Amino acid sequence: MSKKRKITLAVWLVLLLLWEVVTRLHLVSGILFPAPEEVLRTFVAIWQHGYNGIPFWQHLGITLWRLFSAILLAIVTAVPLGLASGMSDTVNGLVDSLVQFYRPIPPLAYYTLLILWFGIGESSKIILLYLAAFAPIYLAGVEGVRNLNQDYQLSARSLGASKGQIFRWVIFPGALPSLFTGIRTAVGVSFSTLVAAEMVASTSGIGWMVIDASKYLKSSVMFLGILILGGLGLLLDWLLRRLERRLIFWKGQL
Amino acid sequence: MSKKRKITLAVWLVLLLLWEVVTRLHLVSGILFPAPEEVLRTFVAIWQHGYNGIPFWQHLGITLWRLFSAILLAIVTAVPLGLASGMSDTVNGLVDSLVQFYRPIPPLAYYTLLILWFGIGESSKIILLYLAAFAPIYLAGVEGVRNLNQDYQLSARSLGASKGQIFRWVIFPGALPSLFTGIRTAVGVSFSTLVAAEMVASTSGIGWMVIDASKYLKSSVMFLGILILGGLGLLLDWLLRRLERRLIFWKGQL
Amino acid sequence: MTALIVADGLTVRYGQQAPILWQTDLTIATNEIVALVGPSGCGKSTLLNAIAGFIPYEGTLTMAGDAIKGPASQRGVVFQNSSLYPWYDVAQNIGFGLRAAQQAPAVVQARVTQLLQLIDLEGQAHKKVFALSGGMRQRVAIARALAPRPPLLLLDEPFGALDAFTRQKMQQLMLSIWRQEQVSLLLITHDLNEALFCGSRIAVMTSTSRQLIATLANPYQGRTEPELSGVQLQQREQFQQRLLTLINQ
Amino acid sequence: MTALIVADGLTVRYGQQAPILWQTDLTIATNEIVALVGPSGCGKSTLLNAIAGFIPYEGTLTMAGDAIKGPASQRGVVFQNSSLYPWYDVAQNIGFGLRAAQQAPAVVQARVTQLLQLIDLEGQAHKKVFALSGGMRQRVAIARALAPRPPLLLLDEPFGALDAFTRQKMQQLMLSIWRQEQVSLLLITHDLNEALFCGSRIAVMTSTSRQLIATLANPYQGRTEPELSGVQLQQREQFQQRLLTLINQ
Amino acid sequence: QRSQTGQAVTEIRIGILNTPNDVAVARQLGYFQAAFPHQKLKFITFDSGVDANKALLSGGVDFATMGDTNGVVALAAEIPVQLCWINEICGANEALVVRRGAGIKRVKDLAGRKIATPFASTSHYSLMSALSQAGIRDQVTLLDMDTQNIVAAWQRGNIDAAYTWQPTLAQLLPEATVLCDSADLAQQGITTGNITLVRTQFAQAHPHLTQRFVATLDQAHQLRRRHFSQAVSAAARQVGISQREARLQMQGTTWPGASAEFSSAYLGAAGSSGAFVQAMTRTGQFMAGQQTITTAPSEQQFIDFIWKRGKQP
Ligand SMILES: Nc1ncnc2c1ncn2[C@@H]1O[C@H](COP(=O)(O)OP(=O)(O)OP(=O)(O)O)[C@@H](O)[C@H]1O
Ligand SMILES: Nc1ncnc2c1ncn2[C@@H]1O[C@H](COP(=O)(O)OP(=O)(O)OP(=O)(O)O)[C@@H](O)[C@H]1O
Ligand SMILES: [Mg+2]
Ligand SMILES: [Mg+2]
Repeated sequence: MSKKRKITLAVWLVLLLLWEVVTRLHLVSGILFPAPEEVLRTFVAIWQHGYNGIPFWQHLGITLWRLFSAILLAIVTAVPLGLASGMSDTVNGLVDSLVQFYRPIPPLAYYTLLILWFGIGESSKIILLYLAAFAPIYLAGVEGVRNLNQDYQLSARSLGASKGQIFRWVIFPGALPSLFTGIRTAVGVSFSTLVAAEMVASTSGIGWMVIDASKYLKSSVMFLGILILGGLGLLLDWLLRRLERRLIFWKGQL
Repeated sequence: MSKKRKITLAVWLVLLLLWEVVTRLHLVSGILFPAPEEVLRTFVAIWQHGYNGIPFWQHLGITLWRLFSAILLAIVTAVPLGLASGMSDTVNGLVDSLVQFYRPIPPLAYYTLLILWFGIGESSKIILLYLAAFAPIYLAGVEGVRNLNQDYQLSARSLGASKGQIFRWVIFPGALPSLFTGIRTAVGVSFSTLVAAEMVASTSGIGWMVIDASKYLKSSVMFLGILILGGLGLLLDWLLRRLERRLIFWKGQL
Repeated sequence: MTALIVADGLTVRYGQQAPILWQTDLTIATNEIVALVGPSGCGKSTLLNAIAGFIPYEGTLTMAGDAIKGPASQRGVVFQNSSLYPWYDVAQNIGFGLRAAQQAPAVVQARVTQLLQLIDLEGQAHKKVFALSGGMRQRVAIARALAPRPPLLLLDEPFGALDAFTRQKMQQLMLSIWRQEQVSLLLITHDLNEALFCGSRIAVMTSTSRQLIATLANPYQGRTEPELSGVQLQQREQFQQRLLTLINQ
Repeated sequence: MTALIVADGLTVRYGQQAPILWQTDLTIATNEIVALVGPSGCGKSTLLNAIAGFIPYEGTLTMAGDAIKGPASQRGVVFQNSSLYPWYDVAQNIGFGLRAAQQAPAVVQARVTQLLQLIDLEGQAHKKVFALSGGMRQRVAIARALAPRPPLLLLDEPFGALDAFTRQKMQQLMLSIWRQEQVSLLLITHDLNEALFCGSRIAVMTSTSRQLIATLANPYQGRTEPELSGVQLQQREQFQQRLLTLINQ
Repeated sequence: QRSQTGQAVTEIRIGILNTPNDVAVARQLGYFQAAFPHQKLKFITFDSGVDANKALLSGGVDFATMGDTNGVVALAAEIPVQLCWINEICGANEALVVRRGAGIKRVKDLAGRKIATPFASTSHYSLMSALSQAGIRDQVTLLDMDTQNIVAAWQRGNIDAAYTWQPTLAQLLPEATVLCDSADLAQQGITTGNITLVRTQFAQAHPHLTQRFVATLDQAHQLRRRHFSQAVSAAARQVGISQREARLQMQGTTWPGASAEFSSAYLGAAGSSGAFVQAMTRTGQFMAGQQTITTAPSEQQFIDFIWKRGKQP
C-alpha cells in the first residue's frame, strides 16, 4: 500500500472514531446526529425492507439511471459544443453568452419552468441534472482549446488537415486533460443537484429519500443517504481517474 | 464591434423577440410565464419600492456579500490546498478523499447539519456557498499542477528554489490558467447554490426573493430574480475573463 | 525556372511593435533550395512563419500566384521547436498528413515505414514521442512534414539537435528528395557548411537589416569536401568568409 | 584534481524498459569541462539528467561524495528544450536562482544586467519569453543557469540553435567563466569542433554501447584554428577523425 | 427586563410563516413593539415547519410558527420545545381540488389518479386522512410538490387533483372543483392548524415573556373578532398581498383566541387534555402508521407538550 493510501485510510479511521466518540459522549444532540451503529442499523433495515415501500435497489437504480443519462447526455453535447466554441468565434458568439447566462441560475429557480415545459416525469429531472452537468464540461472544453499550444493547430493545417480532422485529431485529444477535469466537476455538480432534482414530484431515488427523511427529521436515514451519495461520488471519481490515467498518458509531459 | 459580439447580440434579440411573441400570442400560461413588459414593470416597481419592505439594493447587497465572502474564502483556502494536494502525496492523502467525498453531496442534504452547527444566521449560508465553491477550485488546483510540465519544477529545484518558492513562483503561476477555469466554475456553482442557501430562514437576498415569489406565484418577480442572477453571473464571468486575459498573457503559448 | 513563392515588400510585425521584417523581397523558384542564414534573433523564423501562413503580414506574399492566407498542405513545415502530437506515437505522427489526405491505411503504412527507415528510426514506430531524444524528435518532425510530399518545404533549423553523422545523412536525404521530386525548400540554418552543401541559393539577413540583404547563387551545392580540389576548397572557404562578413556586418 | 562527480556502475532505465545506460562509469573532476559526444538517441541526455537528479538510477552517483538524490542548486542545468517560465520576463527568468537564494534585489539586478550583456541581449530584459527567437531563448536559459554560480554546470546542447558567430561567442564565454571561476562543466554537443574547443576531456558514447566507451584528454581546448600551426591542425583533424570513428562504430 | 434566571433578554427571535395570520396582524399594528419595548425582535421567515424545527433545535429561534404536523414531528423527534399557541385552524383555505370534467365527484373516484401535495404539511395529512377514509390510500399516486410546481404540473395536465392552500388554490380553481376542504375534515375530527412552538428552555427561563408573547397574539385574535376588515388590511399590508386575497385566505381559517385555546375545546386547561390535543394525538398515530415518524407519541406526551399557562404566577 502506498504512503498516500495509508494516510487516507488513517484519516477515515480517525473520522469514524471521532464520530463514535462524539455520539457516545452525547457531545451533540442525537436527534440530528445519529451514532454510527444507528446509521448502520438503518442501512440494514432499508436494505431488507426498503424505504417508503420501495426496495433499496430501486431507489439506487432510479437515481443512478437519472444521473448517468444526464451525464452521458451532457458529455455527448457539451464536449463538441465546448470545443467548437473554443475554436470558432461564430459558435462562441452563438452559444457562449447563453451558457454563461443560465449557468449561475439556481436550478431551484427554474425548476418550475422545466415542469411547465417537460412535465413531472423523468424528463424534467434528467434535464435538470443535464443542465447542471453541461456547464462545467462546456467551460472545460472552451478552456482546453484556448490553453492548447497554437502550434498544434498550425502544424495540423500545414499537414492539410480539414477543420473536422483538426477537431478530432488535434483539438479533442489536446483538450482531453481539461475535459476530464470538467467531467469530474460535472459529475460532482450533477450529484449535488440530485436532491433538487428529486425534490419535486418524486417518490423514489436516494436524493428524494434524503429530502423525505429530513422533512420528518429521520436523521439516521438522512445520514445514510448522505453517506451513500458521497460514497457513490467517490467511487465514480475514482473510476474516472483510472480511466484518465489510461487515456491521457502524456499528462505532465506537454 | 467584432463579428462575435454581433452574433451574440443577435442571439439575444431573437430570444427577446421570441419571448415577446410567445407571451403575446398566449402560447403559454401567463401565470408562470410573464410577458417581458411585465417583468420590466416589476423591476421598476421593486427598484423604487423594494420587495417585502426591503429596498432592492439591500437584497442585491446582501446576496453579493454572501457570495463574495464565500467565493473569496474559497479562493483563499482552495487554491493553496489544491496546489499542495497536487504537489505532495501527503497532503493529497489527507484531504483529497474528504473533498471527493463531500463534493457530490447535495447542499440541501447537509444544510440541516450546517444549521445545527452554525445556526440560521449568515454563517451557515456563507459556509454552504463556500463549500459549493471550494470543490471546483480545489480540483482545478490539483489538475493544474498535474498537467504542468514537470521540467518547470525540475529546473526550479536545480536553481535552488525551496518548496515554498517553487510553490509561489512555479506551481502557482503554472496552474493559474487551470485555477481560473476552476474559479469561473466555482462562481457559477456557488451562484446556483444561492437559492438553496437563502431558502432557509432568510428575509432578504435575490435568491430568497425568487423563492418567496415562487411560493406566491409572483411569476414576474421570479423571472426578474432569474434574470438578475443570470445577468450578475454573466457580468462576473466577463470580469473574470478580462482579468484572466491580463494575468495569463502566456495562454496558448505554453 | 518559375517562381513558386514571391514575397514583395513583405512587412511583418508582432502586435503593435516595430516591424521585424520591413519591405523585404524574396523569390523561391520551383525546385530550388534557398538556404537562409543570419544571426540569432534577426527574423529568420519570422520570415518562414509568414510564408507558412502562421502570422499576418503586410505586402505581397504569394505561392504559385495565390496570396498566402493561412497554413495549407502545399507548404510542409518543420518548426524550430518540434510540435509533435504527444497523444500519437511516432508512426501516427508521421502518418498524420497522409491520413488527413485520406490515403488508404496500407498506403499510409508503407510510406511511414519507408520514412522511418530514412530517418534511422526503424523499430521505433510505436514509441511515445515524449520518450524520444531531442534528435529523434527532430527527425520525426522532418518525416511528418515530408510524408504528404508537399511541393514546398519550410524547414526551421531542422538538424539543430543532430550529431554530425546523422546530420550529414539527413542533409543528403534532403538533397536526394529534392533531386527526385519536384520540390522547393526554404532551409533556415545557422551552419554555413550546411547552407553551402544544401542551398541552391543562399539568402542572408543581419541583426539590424530587417530585410534580406543578399541572395547569392551557391556553386557548391551537393558537393562534399573530398569532391573538391584544393583550389575549389579555397574558393569555397572565401565564399564562406564572405557570407560570414555579410551576416555579421 | 579532485573528483567532483563520480558515477560508478550507473544504470538508468525508463520504467520497465531495457536500460538506456548500463553500468557506466564517469568522473568529472573539479574545474574541468567534460564534453560528451555521441549519435542522436544514444543516451547523452539521459546521463546528464541522471547527474542533474531528474531521473532515478541504480548504482553509485555522487557529487563531492554525497549521493545525488534530486535536483539541487549545486548543479545548474540547461535543458535540451529550454524550459523558461512563460509567466516571467527575460530578466525575471535569469534572476530566478538568485531570488531563490534570497539575494538582495540590487545584487540580483546587477547580475542580471551583467549576464544580459554577456549573452548579447541588452535591452531585452523585459521581453516575454515566448516573444523570443529560438536562439535567444537558449541564451536566456544559459544565463539563468549561470546566474547563481553553481559549482557544476550541466549543459545539454546549449548552443544548438545559435548561428556560428553567436555560438563562438558563447563558447568563449563559457571558457572564460570556467577559467575565472572554480566551475566544472558537462557539455553535451553534437558538434565535434565545439567539443574540441571546449572540452578538457571528451567522453564518447555510441548508438549501442549504453556506456561511455572512451574518455580522451583533449589537447586542443581553447585553441582556435588560427592559433594552430599546420601540423597541429592536421593532428587535430586526425583526432577529430578518430573521435568520429569511435562515435559511429 | 430580567427573567427568573436573572438574565437580561435583549433579543427575541421569532420564526414566522409569510401568511396573513395573527403574527402578521400583530407585527403590522405594532403590538409586538408595545409588548416588548426593551427587546429587539427579530422575525425570521421559514418556508415550512421542517426548517423551523431545525432552527428551534439549533437554538436559532425562540418561537416558531408551523403546521401542527410539524409540531408532531418535533415532539416525536424529541426536540426540546413546547406548543404555546394555536395561530389558526385550517378550514376552507386548504382544500382538495380536482380537475373539472375529469369525472370525479367523490373522493373515492380518485382511485388510480395522480394527486400532488407538499409532503409533511398539514395538507398532506389532511389528504392522507381523506384518502384513508375513502379506503383508496393505496390506489392513488401521491406526488410531493411545492405549491408553485403544483400549479405548473396542473397547467400541463400532469396531475388530476391537489391538496393545497391559498393562494395556490385560487390559481387552480378556474379549472377545478373543490372535493373537500379542511373544514369538512375538521368536522370529522381531522383538525389541522398552524401552531407556535417555543423552546422549552426559553419558556422556563422567561415565563413572563412567553406569557406576553401569547397575549400579544391574542390581541390580534380579538381584533379580528371585533373588526375583521381592520385585521385583514393589516395582514394584507404586512404580507404584501391584496386586501381581496387576504380576506379570502383569512375567511378560510378560524382564530380561536386565548380563552378558547386554553380550554378543553383546544389545548385543554392546565394539565388536562383538549380536543385539539386529541386531534394531534390522532395525527401522530396516523403518521406513525404511515412510518413517517418512528413511534406515535402518547396522549400524555402531547399533554406534556403543551405549554402550561396555568402554572404562571
Ligand atoms: N511572438 C512574438 N511576439 C513578439 N516578438 C517576437 C515573437 N516572435 C519573435 N519575436 C521577435 O522577433 C525577432 C525575430 O525573431 P525570429 O524568431 O524570427 O528570429 P530568428 O532569426 O529565427 O532567430 P534564431 O536564429 O534565434 O531562431 C526577435 O527579436 C524576437 O524577439
Ligand atoms: N522519458 C522517456 N521514456 C522512455 N524512453 C526515453 C525517455 N527519454 C528518452 N528515452 C529513450 O532513451 C534513449 C536515449 O535518449 P536520450 O535523450 O538520452 O538521447 P540523446 O543521446 O540525448 O539523443 P539526442 O542527441 O538526440 O538528444 C532513446 O532511445 C529514447 O527513446
Ligand atoms: Mg528562429
Ligand atoms: Mg539529448
